[in-house]
Amino acid sequence: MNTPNTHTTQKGEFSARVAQHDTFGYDIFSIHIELVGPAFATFKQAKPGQFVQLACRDISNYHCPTPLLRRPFSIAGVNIISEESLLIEVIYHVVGPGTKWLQDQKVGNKINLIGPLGNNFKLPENQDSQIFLIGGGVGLPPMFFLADQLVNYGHNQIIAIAGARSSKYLENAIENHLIPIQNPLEANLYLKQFSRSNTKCIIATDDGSLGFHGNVVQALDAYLSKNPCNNQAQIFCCGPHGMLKSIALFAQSRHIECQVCMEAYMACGIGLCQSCAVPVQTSSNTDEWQYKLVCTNGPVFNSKMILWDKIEI
Amino acid sequence: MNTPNTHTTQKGEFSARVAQHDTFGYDIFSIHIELVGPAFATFKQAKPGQFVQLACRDISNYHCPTPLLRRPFSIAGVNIISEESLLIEVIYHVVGPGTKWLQDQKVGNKINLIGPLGNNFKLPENQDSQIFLIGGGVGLPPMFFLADQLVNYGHNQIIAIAGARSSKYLENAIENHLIPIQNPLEANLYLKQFSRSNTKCIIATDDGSLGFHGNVVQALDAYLSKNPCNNQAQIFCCGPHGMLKSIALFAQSRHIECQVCMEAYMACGIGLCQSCAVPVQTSSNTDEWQYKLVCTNGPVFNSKMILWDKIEI
Amino acid sequence: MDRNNREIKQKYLSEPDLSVTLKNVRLPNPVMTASGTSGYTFELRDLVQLDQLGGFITKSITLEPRKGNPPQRTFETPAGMLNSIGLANVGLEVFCEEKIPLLQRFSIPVFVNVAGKTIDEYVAVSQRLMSFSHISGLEINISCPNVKEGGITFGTDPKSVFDLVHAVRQSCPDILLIIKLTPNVTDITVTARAAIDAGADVLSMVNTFLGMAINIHTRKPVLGARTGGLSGPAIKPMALYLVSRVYQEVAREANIPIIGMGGISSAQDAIEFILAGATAVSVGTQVLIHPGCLTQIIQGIKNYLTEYKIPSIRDITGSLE
Amino acid sequence: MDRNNREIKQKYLSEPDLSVTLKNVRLPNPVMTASGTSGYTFELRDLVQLDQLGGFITKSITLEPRKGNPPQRTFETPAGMLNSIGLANVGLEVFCEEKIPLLQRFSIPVFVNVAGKTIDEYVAVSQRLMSFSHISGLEINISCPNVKEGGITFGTDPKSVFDLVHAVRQSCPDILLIIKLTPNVTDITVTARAAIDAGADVLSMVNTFLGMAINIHTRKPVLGARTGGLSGPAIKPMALYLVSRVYQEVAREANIPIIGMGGISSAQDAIEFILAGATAVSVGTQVLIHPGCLTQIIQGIKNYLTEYKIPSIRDITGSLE
Ligand SMILES: Cc1cc2nc3c(=O)[nH]c(=O)nc-3n(C[C@H](O)[C@H](O)[C@H](O)COP(=O)(O)OP(=O)(O)OC[C@H]3O[C@@H](n4cnc5c(N)ncnc54)[C@H](O)[C@@H]3O)c2cc1C
Ligand SMILES: Cc1cc2nc3c(=O)[nH]c(=O)nc-3n(C[C@H](O)[C@H](O)[C@H](O)COP(=O)(O)OP(=O)(O)OC[C@H]3O[C@@H](n4cnc5c(N)ncnc54)[C@H](O)[C@@H]3O)c2cc1C
Ligand SMILES: Cc1cc2nc3c(=O)[nH]c(=O)nc-3n(C[C@H](O)[C@H](O)[C@H](O)COP(=O)(O)O)c2cc1C
Ligand SMILES: Cc1cc2nc3c(=O)[nH]c(=O)nc-3n(C[C@H](O)[C@H](O)[C@H](O)COP(=O)(O)O)c2cc1C
Ligand code: FES
Ligand code: FES
Repeated sequence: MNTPNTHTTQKGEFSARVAQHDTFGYDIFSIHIELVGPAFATFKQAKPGQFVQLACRDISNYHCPTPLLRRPFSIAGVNIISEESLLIEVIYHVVGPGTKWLQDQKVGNKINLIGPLGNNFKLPENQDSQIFLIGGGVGLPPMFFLADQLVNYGHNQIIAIAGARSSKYLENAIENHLIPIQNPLEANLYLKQFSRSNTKCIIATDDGSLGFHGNVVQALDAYLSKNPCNNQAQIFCCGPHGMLKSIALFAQSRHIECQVCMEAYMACGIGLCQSCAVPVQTSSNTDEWQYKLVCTNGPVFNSKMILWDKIEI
Repeated sequence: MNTPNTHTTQKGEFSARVAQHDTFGYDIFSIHIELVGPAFATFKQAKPGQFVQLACRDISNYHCPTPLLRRPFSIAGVNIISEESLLIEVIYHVVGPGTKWLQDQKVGNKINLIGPLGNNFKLPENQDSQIFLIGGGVGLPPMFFLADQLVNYGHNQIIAIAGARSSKYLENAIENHLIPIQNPLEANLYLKQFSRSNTKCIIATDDGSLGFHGNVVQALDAYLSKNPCNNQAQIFCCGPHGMLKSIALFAQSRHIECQVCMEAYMACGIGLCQSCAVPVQTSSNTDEWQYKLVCTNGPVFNSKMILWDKIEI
Repeated sequence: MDRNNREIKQKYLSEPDLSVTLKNVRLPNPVMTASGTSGYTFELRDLVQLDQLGGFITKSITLEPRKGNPPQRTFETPAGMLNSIGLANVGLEVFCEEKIPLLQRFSIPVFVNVAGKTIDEYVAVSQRLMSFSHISGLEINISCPNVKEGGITFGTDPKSVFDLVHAVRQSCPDILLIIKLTPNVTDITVTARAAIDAGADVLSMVNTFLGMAINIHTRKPVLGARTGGLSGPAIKPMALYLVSRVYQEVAREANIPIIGMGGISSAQDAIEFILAGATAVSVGTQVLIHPGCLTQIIQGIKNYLTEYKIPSIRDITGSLE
Repeated sequence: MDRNNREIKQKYLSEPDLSVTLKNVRLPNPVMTASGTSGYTFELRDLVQLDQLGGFITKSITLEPRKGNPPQRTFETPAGMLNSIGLANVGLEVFCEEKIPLLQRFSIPVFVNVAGKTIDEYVAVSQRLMSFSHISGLEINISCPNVKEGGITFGTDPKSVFDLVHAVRQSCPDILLIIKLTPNVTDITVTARAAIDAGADVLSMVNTFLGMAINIHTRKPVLGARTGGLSGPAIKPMALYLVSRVYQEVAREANIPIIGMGGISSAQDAIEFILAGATAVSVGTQVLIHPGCLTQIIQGIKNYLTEYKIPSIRDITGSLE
């Protein structure tokens, strides 16, 4: 076959091993999956924004194909532990049969996955740009990985805003969580997954049970009114579409660049089925639009290109 | 509703707990399931020949209904451990998804079951009857339970014949398995599950790797030619239909009463679906026949009534 | 007065009304057994509080007793099962003698399912059964895929559906007639319309989908009858589609209630069928596996109505946007 | 001579022959991708050694580009999935410009799937495609359930099937024509016969089964297009039945090969279809989940033939007793 010879495998289907499994918050868990050999080589290249498709069952058991489809999860971090082995972190909320299955997996169990998938966040060229990483709920995981990368690339003006419905959803990830937050808009090393990159964060909870009382957009707004940013700012965000839309509109009103990491119901995650269509403007100065695939054209998009009004939220 | 008031529940659907899980032989395992409360009261009445329908999955997870159907397993023993709790033993061969799931269950896990189901072996009236308990492969389990009951009821002339393709299928159940069997037709306390009732057995393996070299009918034949039985003999047997048919024909030729415990593909196990039909003579002196249900009319039948020629073996 | 109203409302809110009616027959709730999966009478009593159900539908009865198809008669498939029972049943006479007296003891509505090979057979069985006053209605099975000699043709050909239903209707003018449709057709609204035109009071849908399995080692069909009917969760999306379609295109306008079935395993499934247009639902395969599901489904529907503060199940029948 | 024979036999036994032919097109083995589940060209190359397959079938191409249906477009059901993609595709022009040059690089036979709303559209697309010599054949999708404006009518009405296939056949006399049938009909042998009479070279069966799902919380259909097509393991028993029926009643006699599909996930599934009468098979949904299945199925078929000492896969095609 004359497939271009230069082609190197950018993704693969691999069997991996559960190496660690911790609680992140109420019904939310962090699982570390070990990849070796060819999987190691492939995943060493993984970038923030990318995701994996986990088979939440024994994929070789053809007699019991339920849940049928793989489940997509953002990569929350890549930890290279040796010259042939690395761990990827996935942080997941238990909401249905797939995530329930994940929850039951013990250290040592095998998990089949395909990845890394999708595009990734484009880093700002200027290392001094003011960067906001905004994650809501299980939109946080890609932000942890992005913080790692940004810091690696020398960025130093990073503030993360971690939104949650209530403090319990972050409970086990909070460092020094007994220390009361005096000024909720003062970023600090509150979340373990951010602390590893020394990224300070503001916590915003809908019920005010921890940190700022309000949603992430309100937190950002309040923060900016106290700390107007001079240099060009950029927002990177991930979370429910309602939140992303609010952030996108806010960013647009303030002329802040904004990249959003989208979700979509996925059947394949690898560009085959056209399931994960999201309406996107064809270019910034036209009304024309087309469906783009979250799994291969995304999940990261320039927030201005998304036709939010065409998306059911 | 005017259901007869006198009706007491003879079977039930219960959630039970894995209390013990051991290896019986190669790919064959013995699982002890603890039943308490109403399940205890119901299963205290369980009799040899009866079986249970195990849900080999989490039956409350409607999203993952595979394997869909319950799996039937003979009760291999009932062990009353207190006034409100008992253990039933099930011995199973791993052959497909259901039994594979069983194998993965750890002590403490929950299993949903329906039982006890089916009819049971009818004990000989005469305590001195020569009784042969013949089990092939996973046809042995009901024989273990039957031996317990027979001994309980004062029967004292019991010889069991345990057939297996090879010794490895009995490996972990064999007592003193290092002692070579001098005279393969001399019954002894070879198998743990028979030893608990002090029932001596002959082991017959197809490959001669242990005990008598040959199948159970050959073993019985050889045994009888050395030890002709004077008093009325009876055979109780369970195993693959081919084996049951041979035993039935042998028994008929020797005018020995014979009860067979049949298998059938079952969807419900409780008489609803008509799946488990087996052709049975309407009475012993007629050509007329009808389908009887293995799950409710059986699994135990008088061997003479089964129309073996109508059964695909 | 205002206060009185509020109290009534309060009561409704705390205890939603689950009752539904199939023409003139009131069911205490919409959850029934499906024919062929719950026996003739009290087979399930050890495992289900039968008097809590919405109604009981018996297995199919034919004029003569039937042995049924040769085994193997069922086979598990991914999230489904094939069956080729072939209407094994005791026959009308034994049924009348032995089962009907027991059916009398039910406090819930009882429906007897009728099958046959010829129109005459359907008529004969129906006429005999309609004389028993405690039978609330007949479910006419014109759709069994497992009987070669005719059954399936009745169900797939609109003309035959009309003739059959018409004949039964003429001979049994008063009893509630439920016509059970087969899904194995190009356009189910056509057979549904034929049944209604011929006098059906209620539609019951759907029976099983034709299917087959092969044993690759023996290279023979797994089922003794070669082919069978597929049921269980696997078929739910298809059954739901058919119910929705018949409701939207035929039944709503004709004011004919639908008994929906096909893969229902949970309250969520049952509610989907009700939203799609089913007045009541039947549960088949799942009863074989987990008889306790019947009362759990009833409770689950109750919880759903309570959660969304819907006073009566009838408020959501066919309310799919 | 005798010894020579034995040696040849020996060779066969150690390396069974997996090749099959669809009329004049030889496939190295019977396992292909199913349309719409493996992209246009090399989308799968990171995950599958595409040159090891029996053939490659592209997703459906229409004359104009299509955006497809509004999301949500897929939904998981028990052992199956619903899709209502709605033939989203780049359109004929972009396909010819951008994809066809890539298709040229395939060393295995490539089949392009053609869809449309009108006979003219089918003809236009087919005529354009037949000019590319490395396209081994066209699969005419007359059965997509997700396009309202006609597609489904073509597939369910025998007369329309005939007219459509006839028109394409007339305009493309030489290229291999594969007609993809819908299962949503009362009697699939009728549409199969219509396709054959009009000049089909190969039948491809089946496309998806109509289905639906409802979100009970929003009380709306889950899919943006309300209904969708059911695929995956759940439908296998039904698809297998249809292949078996068409083989026995139509295709064997007419000497028309069948490409079987519907829920194939394992070598066992593929072998069942082949025993039932399929010359080749396509794998759809399972490729979305586990692309590696394609080569595993090929290996599994090889192992099966070796185990049973069957020299060629063709020895068992349709050999169901
Ligand atoms: C690119 C991407 C990255 C993701 N990253 C994460 C992550 O890091 N952590 C995490 O917890 N979750 C993440 N998700 C969502 C995650 O995939 C779903 O929660 C998961 O598939 C649910 O599976 P389930 O079987 O447990 O529940 P299901 O029963 O399948 O679904 C439960 C609920 O979640 C909704 N849902 C299902 N699939 C999706 C989906 N693909 N996108 C959005 N909603 C869905 C369903 O509509 C339903 O309401 C991500 C999704 C995408 C597309
Ligand atoms: C009354 C009764 C008592 C039984 N007792 C025992 C027991 O004590 N120990 C034990 O190991 N097994 C017993 N069996 C058999 C047991 O039910 C099957 O082995 C089990 O259902 C296989 O399930 P699976 O999912 O692992 O394999 P499957 O994939 O379902 O089946 C694997 C193979 O077993 C065959 N099989 C499946 N179900 C049955 C069945 N009901 N009867 C016979 N063959 C079947 C299949 O045709 C297939 O060839 C009993 C069966 C019956 C009917
Ligand atoms: C084992 C079995 C036996 C059945 N017997 C009958 C029958 O006698 N008469 C009938 O009308 N339907 C019969 N059916 C069909 C069911 O009543 C029901 O229509 C179908 O199974 C779909 O529902 P389910 O998926 O909930 O099982 C039978 C189904 C099964 C599984
Ligand atoms: C996501 C998806 C998209 C599909 N798109 C097409 C298509 O464009 N053209 C077509 O002929 N069939 C299409 N099909 C049908 C498949 O080719 C196949 O006939 C069907 O899915 C049954 O096979 P399976 O169960 O292996 O998936 C599609 C199926 C799926 C699941
Ligand atoms: S999920 Fe299949 S194309 Fe994106
Ligand atoms: S298994 Fe259902 S009647 Fe016996």
